Amino acid sequence: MTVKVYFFGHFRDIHPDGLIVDVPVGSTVADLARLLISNDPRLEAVQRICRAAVNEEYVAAGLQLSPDDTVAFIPPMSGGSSEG
Amino acid sequence: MTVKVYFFGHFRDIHPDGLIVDVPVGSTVADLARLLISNDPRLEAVQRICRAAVNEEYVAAGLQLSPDDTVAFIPPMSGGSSEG
Amino acid sequence: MKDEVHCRIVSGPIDVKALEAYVSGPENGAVLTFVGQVRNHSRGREVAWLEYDAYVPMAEKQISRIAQDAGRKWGVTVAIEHRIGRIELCEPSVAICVGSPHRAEAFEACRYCIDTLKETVPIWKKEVCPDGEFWIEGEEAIQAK
Amino acid sequence: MKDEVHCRIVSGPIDVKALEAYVSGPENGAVLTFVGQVRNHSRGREVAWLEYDAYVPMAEKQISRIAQDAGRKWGVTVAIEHRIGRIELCEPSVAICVGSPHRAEAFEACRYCIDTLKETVPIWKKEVCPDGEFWIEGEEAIQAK
Repeated sequence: MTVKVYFFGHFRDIHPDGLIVDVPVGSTVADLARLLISNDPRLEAVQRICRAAVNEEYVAAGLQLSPDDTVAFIPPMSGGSSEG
Repeated sequence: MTVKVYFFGHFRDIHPDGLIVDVPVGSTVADLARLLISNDPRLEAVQRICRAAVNEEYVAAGLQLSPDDTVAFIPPMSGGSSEG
Repeated sequence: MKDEVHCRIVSGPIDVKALEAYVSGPENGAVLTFVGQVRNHSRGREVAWLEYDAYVPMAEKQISRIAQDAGRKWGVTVAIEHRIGRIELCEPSVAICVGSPHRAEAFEACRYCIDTLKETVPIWKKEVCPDGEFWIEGEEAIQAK
Repeated sequence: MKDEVHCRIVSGPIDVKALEAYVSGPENGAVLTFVGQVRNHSRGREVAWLEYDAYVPMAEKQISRIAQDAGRKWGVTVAIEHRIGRIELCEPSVAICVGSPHRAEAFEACRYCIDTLKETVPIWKKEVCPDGEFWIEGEEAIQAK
């Protein structure tokens, strides 16, 4: 099955428009992250620093994906560093 | 000696422009309030509910007045009752 | 922060944008603006409009002191205007703008300014209602003449 | 309070006046407006301008939820806009307006909204500085490509 994957922050510089990824049925968000990293070491930090969202809601890494899910890897937000 | 006296809140309806009052040398703010009330019972609540300011600073009722002082009797403020 | 403050009692509309501009600056990442405006009800009474009165010179002195104290304590820039005279429903009676590098200090300082203003600055309002006019003095509403 | 909220991610200037108008009403005596604007420095680096990026559909959903939660908890009306794209120094990147019958709830709700927004809404900024461009991710500043 395929899922749509979006990246943000400095990861978006690598994949500005996201990716469509083919994963085995039954894969979890963590499985997807490991697959992405094994294909592209520049994404190594995705698993370490990002939270995941599926279909625009935060989820745990153990969540099993469904076909056509939209997965987003959400780096830490910017907080209040250069405005209020 | 004379002092200038200002009233606010509903007391200002009685004396919109204030009064110039002749008081004995050595009078305190409390003496002035008692004098005002003895001359006009409508001002009875002045001593009970108002704080006093002399020359635009809050003072204790025991403060001795000086010639040409400006005394204001300050009722409780309106607080936040019909705006924020 | 600026060492100066902008604090005025005004008898016409408050220019909130001008106050915000006063406290904005390239070093201030947060601008917090409190506006108090006239409500249509008070303690169960319908309010048609308000009339504010102040002991103007003392009120301006007190407001400036509050703004300066807040500026020093939190390192922020403060502008305050309070309007007097007749004020219609939904019109601002008071505006407090605080500019600060960070938001925590802006919230603390703005809250301090409005709370202290309401407690200590000699300004009173008269509520003009269908059933009469009332001076609001603390918790009391006293029929006006 | 209104049951609806006004919450948007926008790519042009934020119309703060329109947000204030949205939350004003004859029953609301207090209107509190938080504006976050771009500062000229960050962690010792000079900042020329900022570029904001967001996961737009999720960000709008999250911001609306924050505004609705605040509205229910404090009985207030909330409007929020966050701008994305290039934003110059001193221009607002985010504005939060809260209208409330009383000021205490306005301060609580506004603080809740901006703190929760910064923690949970998927929006990032890239600081464009004389010595390079940096994505700000939590406490990290990561050189952009």
